[in-house]
Amino acid sequence: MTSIVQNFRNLALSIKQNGGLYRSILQLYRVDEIKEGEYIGTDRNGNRYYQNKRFFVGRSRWVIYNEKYGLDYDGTHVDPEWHGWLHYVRDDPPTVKPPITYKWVTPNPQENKTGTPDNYVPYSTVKPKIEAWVPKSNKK
Amino acid sequence: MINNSINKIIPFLKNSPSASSQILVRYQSAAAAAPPKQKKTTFGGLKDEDRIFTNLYGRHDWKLKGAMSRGDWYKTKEILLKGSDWIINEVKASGLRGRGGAGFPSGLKWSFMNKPSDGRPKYLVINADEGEPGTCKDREIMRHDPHKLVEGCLIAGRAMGARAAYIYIRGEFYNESSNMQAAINEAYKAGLIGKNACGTGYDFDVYMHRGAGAYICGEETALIESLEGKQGKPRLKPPFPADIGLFGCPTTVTNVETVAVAPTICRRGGSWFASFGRERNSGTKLFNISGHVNNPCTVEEEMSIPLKELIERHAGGVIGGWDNLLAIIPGGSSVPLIPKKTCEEVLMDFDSLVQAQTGLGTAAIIVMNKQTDVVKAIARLSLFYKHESCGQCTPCREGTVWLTKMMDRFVEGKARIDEIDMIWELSKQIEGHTICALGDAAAWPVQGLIRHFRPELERRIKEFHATHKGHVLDKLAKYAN
Amino acid sequence: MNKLIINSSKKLLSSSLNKNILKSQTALLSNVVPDNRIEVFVDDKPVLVQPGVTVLQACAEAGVEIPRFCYHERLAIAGNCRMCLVEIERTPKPVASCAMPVMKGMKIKTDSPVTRKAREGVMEFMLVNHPLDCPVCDQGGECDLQDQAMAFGSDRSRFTDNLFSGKRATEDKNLGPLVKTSMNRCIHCTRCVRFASEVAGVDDLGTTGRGNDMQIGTYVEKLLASEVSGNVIDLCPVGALTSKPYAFTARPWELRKISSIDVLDALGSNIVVQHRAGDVMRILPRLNEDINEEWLDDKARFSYDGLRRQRLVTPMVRGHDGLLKPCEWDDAFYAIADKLSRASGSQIAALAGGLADAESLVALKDLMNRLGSENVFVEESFPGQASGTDLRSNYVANSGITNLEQADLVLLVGTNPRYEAPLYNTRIRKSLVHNELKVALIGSQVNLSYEYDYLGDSAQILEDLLNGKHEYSKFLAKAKKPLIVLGSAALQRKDGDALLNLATRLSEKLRTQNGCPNDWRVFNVLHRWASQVAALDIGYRSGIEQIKAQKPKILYLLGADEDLVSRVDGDDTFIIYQGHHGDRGAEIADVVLPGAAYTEKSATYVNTEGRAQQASFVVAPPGKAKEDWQILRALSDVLGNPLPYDDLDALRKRMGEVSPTLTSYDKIESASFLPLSVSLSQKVKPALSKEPIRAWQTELGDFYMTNPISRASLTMARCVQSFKKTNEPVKQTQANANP
Amino acid sequence: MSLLVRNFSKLNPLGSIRSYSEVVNVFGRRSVDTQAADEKKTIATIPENTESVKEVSGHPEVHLTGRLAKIYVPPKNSMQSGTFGTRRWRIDFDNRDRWENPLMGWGSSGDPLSSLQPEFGSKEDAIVYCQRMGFRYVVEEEREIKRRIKSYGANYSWNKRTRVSTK
Repeated sequence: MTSIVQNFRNLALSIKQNGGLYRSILQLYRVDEIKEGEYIGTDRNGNRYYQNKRFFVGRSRWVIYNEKYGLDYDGTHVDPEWHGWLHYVRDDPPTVKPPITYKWVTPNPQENKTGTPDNYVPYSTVKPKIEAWVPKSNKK
Repeated sequence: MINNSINKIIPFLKNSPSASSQILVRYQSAAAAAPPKQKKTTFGGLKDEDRIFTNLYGRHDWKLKGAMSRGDWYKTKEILLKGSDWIINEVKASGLRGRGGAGFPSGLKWSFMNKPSDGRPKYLVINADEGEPGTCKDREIMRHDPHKLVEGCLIAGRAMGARAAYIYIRGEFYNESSNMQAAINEAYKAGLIGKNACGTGYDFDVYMHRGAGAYICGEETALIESLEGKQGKPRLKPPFPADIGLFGCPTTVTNVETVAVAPTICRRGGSWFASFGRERNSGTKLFNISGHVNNPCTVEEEMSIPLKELIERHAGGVIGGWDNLLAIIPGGSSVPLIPKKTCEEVLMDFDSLVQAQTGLGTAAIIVMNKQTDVVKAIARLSLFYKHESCGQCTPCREGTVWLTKMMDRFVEGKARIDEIDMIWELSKQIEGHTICALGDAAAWPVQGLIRHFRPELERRIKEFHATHKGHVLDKLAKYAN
Repeated sequence: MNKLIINSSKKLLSSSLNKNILKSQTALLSNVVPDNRIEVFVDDKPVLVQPGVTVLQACAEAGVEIPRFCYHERLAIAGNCRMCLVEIERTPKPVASCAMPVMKGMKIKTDSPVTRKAREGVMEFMLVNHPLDCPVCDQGGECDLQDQAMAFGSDRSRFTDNLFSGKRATEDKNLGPLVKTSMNRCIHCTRCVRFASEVAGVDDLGTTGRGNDMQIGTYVEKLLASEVSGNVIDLCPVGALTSKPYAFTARPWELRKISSIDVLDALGSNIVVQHRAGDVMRILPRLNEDINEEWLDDKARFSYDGLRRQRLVTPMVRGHDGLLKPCEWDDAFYAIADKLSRASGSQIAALAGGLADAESLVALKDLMNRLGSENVFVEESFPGQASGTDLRSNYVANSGITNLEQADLVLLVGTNPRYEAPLYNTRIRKSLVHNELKVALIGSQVNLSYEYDYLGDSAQILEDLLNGKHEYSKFLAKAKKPLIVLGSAALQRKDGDALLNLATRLSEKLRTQNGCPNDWRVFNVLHRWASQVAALDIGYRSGIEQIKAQKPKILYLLGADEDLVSRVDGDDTFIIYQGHHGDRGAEIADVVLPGAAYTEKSATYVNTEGRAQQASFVVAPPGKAKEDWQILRALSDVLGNPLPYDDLDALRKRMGEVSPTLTSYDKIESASFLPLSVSLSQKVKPALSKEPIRAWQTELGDFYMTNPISRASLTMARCVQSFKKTNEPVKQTQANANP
Repeated sequence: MSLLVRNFSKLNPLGSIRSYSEVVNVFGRRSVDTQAADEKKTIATIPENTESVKEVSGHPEVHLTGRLAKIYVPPKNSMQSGTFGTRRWRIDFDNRDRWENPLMGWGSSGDPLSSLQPEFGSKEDAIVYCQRMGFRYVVEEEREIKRRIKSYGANYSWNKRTRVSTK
């Protein structure tokens, strides 16, 4: 009996946290789920991170991507600093314990370019089997 | 000497499973099949008037004048005019067998050349490449009695209708070739050879060719190759030289001694020559005795003289007495050795020695008394054959090296007992599978050693293993067989 | 092709069962009366053989193969490997079957215990000093020693001595850029020595040392200076001599083997092209008794790496900046169509090169005819006066290659067959060695690898021979089966007409006056280019001067790379080059169309004796390149005048209509129009030039790089280099001697 | 009608028994065996009639009708002296394009027949096979082996050029 009540309460909390019924429906459409939780922080891309230890490990930390991504959000939008916390590698979020920054760490992490014109194309380092002719007159 | 197609006479040995049966099969040549009835029973003690080589020791003048005074070139013209058939018949009647090692009947061999001519000239080639260890008979003839050889060339050449004779002399024989050339020049000057030789209207030239010191050039076809200016590598037979020989023409290759006795046979008659020695082994022969004897010498003796008598009478006996004898190699390095027990009764002729599982070869008797390291002696012979293999055909090229390597180990005893059987089998793999007889010649001394001195080999091996515990050979023994 | 298809007939039973027996009846005895054959018994099976054959050959007749290393069917007998020992009844020891002639009633035992023991023993001796490096040996997988050790060797090793003294080690020899040596593996069979001295005619190889120290080598380090040196690689039964360009690139079992023909000279040698995943890895000869026997010359064998270099892989069009730019097929075709639409038929000409196949030649000629042009030419010119190219017997080697072995006199005019057609030369040499052939030569005094009578280098000699004034005429008159071989290089001269005229008349005179057999042909032309006979068959004309005089607006080069036309000749000419290599032709072209090389298309070539043969598709043409006839067909489509064939079969049908000889594969149509040709030629009296007749190639260095493929080959370049290096000092001293 | 023809051909004594048709993969080379006593043994019989089996052969249609089979006797491999491979009639199909696999660099082919090299005891067997499978075919006739009569003595002949000069 209490669980039903609890569920309703949680639902109401979620709706409230997401900013009302309309926004909650939008959120549901965007990420298929609305959850209530503790707001932990925002990374440099504007993604918001939440935690609710009521959920089982693996579902207890999540990210709501910045709305600028629309439906094209991607795992690589998560900031590397937050990646560790989000995947339970670290206990403390970067807001509590900032990660050590090394010289070699890039200040501007790139998102995954697969599927875009900028995507990475592997190239062969092997000499071509057929050596094509280059006209002598072109070499000038 | 390994010339004169040894392989025609000495049969191939069947590869039988056990050593004893191999011995039985061995040397079952046609010649040894049924011993003929003997007229004489005692041999030896050749009288001085029956000697053919009367200047063997160089005590007299070797030049033409001296030679004529000893009866050479006497009535040569008459002999020549009697024609080739007569000469060949005389030689056949004399029962002369080739003195180069194989003992092929000379009359028969010469008659092979008497085929009708097809336009090609015929040649007589004298094998004076005397390289067999222990042998020193031809050089004595050429140095001290060269006219015997020149006259023999003419008579033998006439018998086979040869246009010219080539004397292929071993390069190391400098004095011999000098004397020989001098004799040839004298004979030319006297009109004995050359155009209208001896006034018979028969043209006959004699050339000398010095070899370059390869033992294999004593094999008849290798000798022909060498004469032609090519590497001295034996040819296969057939075709035999009597068909395709020197420069592609019919050729007979004979040993110096065989040719040198021909004039005397023709003068004194074949039956005189046949009166010496046992049936089918007739004549006189130059024996070379070397090694552990008091008086090493080359001596002309009657065939079939008992080996013991020959050594006692002419060589002054074995050093340390007959009882100190260990073994004898009776026919030059390429025949198997015989132990003392056999030496006591064996007669020095073709058939008797074949019965004793060895051969007359060039009748070069190498005497070894008990101070000899017999294994090392045979290992040294293996090394000799390894060094002299021409490298043309596989079993000899690879086999002689293998034999040498193993024999070297046997000297120290660094081997396994079962390797004695293996080297026996290896020698069988070489023997009879090669182009010429050098493969056989390399195999036989090793076979002789194993046949008669196996206990000695085993003793050394056991001794070595006793002093070298944990040698790599022990580990190998696990995998052996 | 239709002729070759045999419908299933009912007389079937014989061949499957009696194949070997039938073989034996035809093989040795084709031209011999069968009566004098003798009977021998191979493993108790009676066989009838010709007297004088060897025991080994008799066993082959009986279908029993004797193992061998030193014996080779085409080389002299050596008898030194001893692997072929067999037991013969009533002989005391096993005999070497390769050298032993058969005798009547001989009982040969090829599988008796004695024979087997002998083989096993010999095999053990072979292996005792043979390194165990099969895994890294290029011969591995196609090694006679491997195979025969498996079949006849012992099942265990007894090489205890290897622990103490090891195996024999021999220094490797440097034989030049083609033959790699690994002399540790040598089993001293001397096949290479015999090949070099008998077939190649160079006494470069030999043995030194004796016994176990015997080595095969060149005495002093030198290049194995022969144009057929690659064959020692095939001959070597072990991996002692292997191919240097092929070294460590492939194993034989990985390779796919496609039968094809060689087009780098005019003989059409049969080859097997071996490829792996679309790469030609090596080229080997394929046995064809009528052409190349078992041999292949070095250019054909080793220039395959040229197929991978300097290739045209994409169409190109010359842009406004004067540079050739890669483009798509459509762009190239439209550029051509644009130009063609503005030219009339007479302003278009086509020039075909030496490697063009008959299919594309037909397609090109058809296309040209549709465009209204009759100007189709071949690069290699052929005299056109009198009957010229109208009569086939004027321009082929009428007597064929095999008849060299029956000839008794060969007169070579203006040719050096040793480098123009090496295997033709080995055939002459074979006949010279075995049949006492006489050879005479008019032209440059070159080294033909055999002795010949040198008559001089003046063209006048030919006329003197015809008139009987020359002292050599008496030998010609005596010859029962003479041959006259006219080199096509000589026909490039200004007085080519006169030479052809004289040679045909002399041939006809000899044929009629010497009492030759009826089917004996005397006159032969030895061509240098694989395409020439097909081009002349199809109706291509010669005459580069004509093109130059015409100054056509559009010139279509089909693989024409011999520098005969240049930009200077027609500055405003639009040149289209279709071919497979970026060579001299592509350099001057305005449009380049990438075609296929001879390993990349199924194509017909006609060799110098008039024999049509097919090269096979082995690997795909690289990049955007296409088969040549397809390019022409596509171009005709763009021009709105499509050629009437959509596939190879239809095209070959058309070829058969043009000239039936093009599709009667592997047959020589005997042409006997020479009398007619002679009667026609008597009307023409062209003047002989005073210039001496020179050979196209006089030394080995000239031989290697003669066509786009071999010019692109690094291996061939290395050959030329090492040849120059070897001969430099010699040339210098000669130059000093004759300033 | 077809049934009738089939029965008729079964009555034909020549046609009913065919010798073997053995399919050997190119990689499945046999070991060296010079004696080959069983060489001519019938391994399997195939009927001689022209009944088509291409429908049940499992080959894609395009590879049945579009291919040209060459029936020939393989010549001796010039690298080796053995002649075992030259004893039978073999079928080779026209070569098709091969390419390098872009991922691994292996050789690829879209040709199911590229590894098929059936061998037959006779030309006629091969023809029947092609007819039944529906392949177009070309027969390359067997070349006659020309053997020289050779003699060892020729190496040493006195007036012939066969005389050996180098060793």
